[in-house]
Amino acid sequence: MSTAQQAAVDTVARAASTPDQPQPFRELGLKDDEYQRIREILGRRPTDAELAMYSIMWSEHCSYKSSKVHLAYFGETTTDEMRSKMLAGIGENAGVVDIGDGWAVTFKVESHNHPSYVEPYQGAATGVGGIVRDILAMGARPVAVLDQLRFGPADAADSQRVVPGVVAGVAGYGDCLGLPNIGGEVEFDASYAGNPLVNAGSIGVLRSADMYTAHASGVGNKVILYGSATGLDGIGGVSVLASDSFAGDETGAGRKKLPSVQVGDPFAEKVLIECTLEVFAADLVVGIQDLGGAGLSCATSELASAGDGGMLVDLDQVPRRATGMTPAEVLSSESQERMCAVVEPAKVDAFLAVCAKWEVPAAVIGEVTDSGRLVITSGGEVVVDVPPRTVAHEGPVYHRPVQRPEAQDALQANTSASLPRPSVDELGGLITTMIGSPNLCSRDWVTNQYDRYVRGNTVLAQPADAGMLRIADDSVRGLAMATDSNPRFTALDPYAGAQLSLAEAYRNVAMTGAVPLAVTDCLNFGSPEDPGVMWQFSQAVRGIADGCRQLGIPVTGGNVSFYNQTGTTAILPTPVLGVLGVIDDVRRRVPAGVGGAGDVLVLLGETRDELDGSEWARVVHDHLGGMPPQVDLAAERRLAEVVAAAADVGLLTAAHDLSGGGLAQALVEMCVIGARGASVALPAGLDPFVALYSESAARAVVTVPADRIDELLALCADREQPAVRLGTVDADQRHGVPELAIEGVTTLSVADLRTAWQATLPALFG
Amino acid sequence: MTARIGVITFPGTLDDGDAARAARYAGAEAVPLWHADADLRGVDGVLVPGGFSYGDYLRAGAIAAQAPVMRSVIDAAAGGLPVLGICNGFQVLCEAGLLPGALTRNAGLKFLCRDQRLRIENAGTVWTSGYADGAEILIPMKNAEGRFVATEDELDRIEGDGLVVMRYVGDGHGQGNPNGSMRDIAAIGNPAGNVVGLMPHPEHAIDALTGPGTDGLAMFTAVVQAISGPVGASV
Amino acid sequence: MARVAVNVVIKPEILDPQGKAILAAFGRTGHQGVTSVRQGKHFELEVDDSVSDADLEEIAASVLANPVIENWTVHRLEDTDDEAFVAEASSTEAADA
Amino acid sequence: MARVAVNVVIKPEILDPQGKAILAAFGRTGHQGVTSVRQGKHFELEVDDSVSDADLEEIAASVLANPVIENWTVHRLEDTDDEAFVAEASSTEAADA
Ligand SMILES: Nc1ncnc2c1ncn2[C@@H]1O[C@H](COP(=O)(O)OP(=O)(O)O)[C@@H](O)[C@H]1O
Ligand SMILES: [Mg+2]
Repeated sequence: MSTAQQAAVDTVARAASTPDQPQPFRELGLKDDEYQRIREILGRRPTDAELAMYSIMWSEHCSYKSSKVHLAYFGETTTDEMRSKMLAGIGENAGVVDIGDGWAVTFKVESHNHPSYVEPYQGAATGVGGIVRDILAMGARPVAVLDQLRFGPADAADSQRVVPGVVAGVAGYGDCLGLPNIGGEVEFDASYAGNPLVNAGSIGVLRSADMYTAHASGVGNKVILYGSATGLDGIGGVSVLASDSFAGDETGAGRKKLPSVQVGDPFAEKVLIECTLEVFAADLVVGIQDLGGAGLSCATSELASAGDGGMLVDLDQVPRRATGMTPAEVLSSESQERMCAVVEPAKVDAFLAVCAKWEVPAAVIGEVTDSGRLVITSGGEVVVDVPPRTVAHEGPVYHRPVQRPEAQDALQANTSASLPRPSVDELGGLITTMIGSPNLCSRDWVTNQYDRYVRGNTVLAQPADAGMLRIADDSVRGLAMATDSNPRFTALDPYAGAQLSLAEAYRNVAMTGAVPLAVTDCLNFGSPEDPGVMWQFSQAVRGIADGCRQLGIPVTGGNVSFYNQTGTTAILPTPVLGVLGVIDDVRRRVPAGVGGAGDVLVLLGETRDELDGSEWARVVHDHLGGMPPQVDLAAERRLAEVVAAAADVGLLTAAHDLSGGGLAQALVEMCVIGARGASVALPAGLDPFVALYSESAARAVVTVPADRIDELLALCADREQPAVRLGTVDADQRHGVPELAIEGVTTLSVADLRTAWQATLPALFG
Repeated sequence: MTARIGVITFPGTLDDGDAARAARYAGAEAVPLWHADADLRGVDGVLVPGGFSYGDYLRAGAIAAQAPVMRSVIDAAAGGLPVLGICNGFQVLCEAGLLPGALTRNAGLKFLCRDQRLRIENAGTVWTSGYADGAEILIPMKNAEGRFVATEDELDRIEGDGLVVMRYVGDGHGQGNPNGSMRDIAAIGNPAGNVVGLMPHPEHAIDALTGPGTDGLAMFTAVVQAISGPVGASV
Repeated sequence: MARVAVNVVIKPEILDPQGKAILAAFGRTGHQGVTSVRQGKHFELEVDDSVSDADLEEIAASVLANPVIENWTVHRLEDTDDEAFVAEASSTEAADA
Repeated sequence: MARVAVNVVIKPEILDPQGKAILAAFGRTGHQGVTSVRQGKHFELEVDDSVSDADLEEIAASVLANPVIENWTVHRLEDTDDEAFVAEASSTEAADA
């Protein structure tokens, strides 16, 4: 380091003696009053490094300053009974639930939206990397990933750049990590054109006794930073500190343009995972934290404030791959594939030996103190001296204005009632059009790029209502997970739409025979500074929390992503809900494809004339208005219990929920997946179009062996579950090929349906 | 005597647990082998599993082929030790010079995961003796660099010597040659028939619960039988 | 007709995982004298005479490289250029190996 | 200390699907003048003075390229070589894009 650079390092002593030195806090995103609060907390101006830490940790992304007051409602609505299986909840890296037999599961979904627009491949890849480290930090072995993707119109020019890049990024990282991808979503809508949503989820399995949390306890314990070296990547905004007058040299000025994009190194993460699991197994760790969005700023302040309250860190010990980094840059670097562990002094050598075995760089960078302060030195001088809680947990809290938008009434009044509906003659053609539309067509162009087999425990993956994993080789216990969001319904009524999204994920899990247990969310919205967006947000949170209470399953964690907008136009409100379920015996799983020849198809649930916000309205009329389908969570619960009970006694050969595209979509998918035909008569008393395309919730189609149909109907009658026979899975092929025959409507060959369903994405994206 | 099958782990190996499970399903004891350790621990056969060793950053399998354990595998293979390379393991065996040709980026330029139909072209290797010549099997494949290439002369020699062990077959959506492999080659062997490499994953088709069927199991039982003698294997 | 080489490398401040892994491999295989490795892409184009230098620059920036994370150079090759490469191995010995 | 560039390209008789895909992309984006594209790898090494040309050849043949399917060239770069590029974008315009 040159003397010029050394002189430029802003120390605590220098800050105390130069109280009036101007600081670029606004450029770093801090408001005037926030900067004043930092000065009050410290009793002086912050150093460059402190300013960097506070500005990142007090950002919307890290501090949840706009959402906090609303998210508190999750806690208020979680009953003790709901909490009973929860080992870790909101506030930890990821929620953990007990699934019995001494096993626990941790799961979470996070957004990586903005980076994925700038650099689709790396943005998506590092999104997967980040969520997997969250899961690892709970002490769990990551066992699966899921991804929820939303793009602009499928045929838009920019989709040619964004869609293949994002999918390849999810694939490139997850496949190389050796984690099966067991589910997710793909949706296209104009509102995401300049702001795609790339959410990534992961699941981890652990013995419930082995859970870890992020805390630095035990005075004298060592803080070890391990994983990749720290570089200049992803420090975007903070480079302003190194600019012009603030760092005072020409290298600083040149760094202003550092891209805030990181390149992922999945191989480094794979060895980091194995190395971390080995130090867990050898009991070498007291507390652990992954390095994510805010790098070392976050890891050190969170570890310290959740432990004995003090920590001393020497930045000179941090392994680097760039020269001349300032303390602020080291603290805010978002270099990927790093973890921070707190280790007893006597175990440090053993810890470092495991790192050496996996060729993972590691360094002791500090130790736990009882000073109540987070003290960070660089070049022997103190550059940070702060109460860690004020950085990590006591950031600003906003009560942003909340206002139902004026246009909401008009949106709800503009129902689908006036849209021309097809005649019965037109329904056959409509089915073919609908199944080939970008939002209903097969996702296998996407999912075939993902390894669903690795680790050898995947019991269900695409195409399936939920992914399912056996939790260990020598066990038949399993877990299932599905994620869903219905942004169109949420736009029409955020409270109901969020509940419908929750209900869909819940229903998807239930279809596999698993019992829904817990929830995570990833709430993607526009700008919190827009009162209309905050109204959508607060309504959605209330809808989810109230819904979870009715379903009896807790929200264990989540993620909020604001500022998803192009110009001033926000995306459709997109609350992604992830539901985790358990199944005692994975051998009783229920697949989605129709079962054996001669099996009886049964429609469960009630169909109403509910087409506002439906896929039909979108595909045929490009229309969004009216009111979403009725929410009936008691009916959802009943449906889930009926399917679980039926699966338990081996009654079901298939089950598939009804959602986007209604009954028509479900029948096509069941035939194509099962590679069999079916003969169906639509329920009497319903208009055939409504029967096929209504998106009423709490419905499913199941298949049952013919000799057990009475058992199923009795089970339904017992529980007051509406159920009607639809028809049978064909034993003989009428015209020598499997066909889906809908009486009085149309007969379509399953091969043609398969082609129409599968051709769309390959035709668009190659 | 229980057959002892070694399973190599390189940094970045992913399907080692699956390979070990398949060995156990076939009645063998699975013995972990570590890339940095040249000791083969007296195993009777070796599985080089799938994954992304060293991230496959340079070329798939290239860095792993230089590992100490591979020096030992190369020597032992010359002495007749059964060696099976699956996916990344196949790439490692080619890079190590144990098998001819090379595996390159899929023609579709994408990672491709699907259930793949294969025809057994040579049931004479120690790994395929459980199948009949011409038999068709369905097992998963999942890779980004699975396109088998060699010069035309080399391909003629490979075919002439009967080294093609399996080919991609089938037609219709999602079947047939998945990646532009020359002459539809999915698996090849050495002239002695003790070394085989294949891109698809037989270890993921040993149990209908977690795979498309059980067509892959015979590869592992075949070698266990060859090692233990005709009556030795007990599952 | 002209032949053009475009080399694309990841910006120096951005992690190059591939170069990192190769450097580590050199360490293990006893190639101690190598102190740094960066891996990039090498393109060889044939273009007709309508393609100007400005076109080439535009092609590199918009298709071959991602300016957010990569730098590149464009270089027209003489026919006799000894950096020419496509068809010939650098030595017959190596080509036979 | 010396800087070395190694370019590795797939042998001409072997299909290069990446080059093919890029050529197709040029067609779609209206870059008609490009008639052929091959994609290979470009390595930039820093080596100390103990590393001879023969060592470099060995490094390229045994690690950086697979002689079964690839050709390569090794090229020492002068410090002032205008092909050297690691740190600089080819134009400031591009670097800001
Ligand atoms: N981005 C994705 N990643 C992984 N799996 C996906 C993705 N998108 C869709 N899938 C899978 O494809 C199948 C069909 O998806 P979808 O039709 O959205 O299911 P559903 O309507 O039941 O929610 C499911 O198994 C789903 O998990
Ligand atoms: Mg479903």
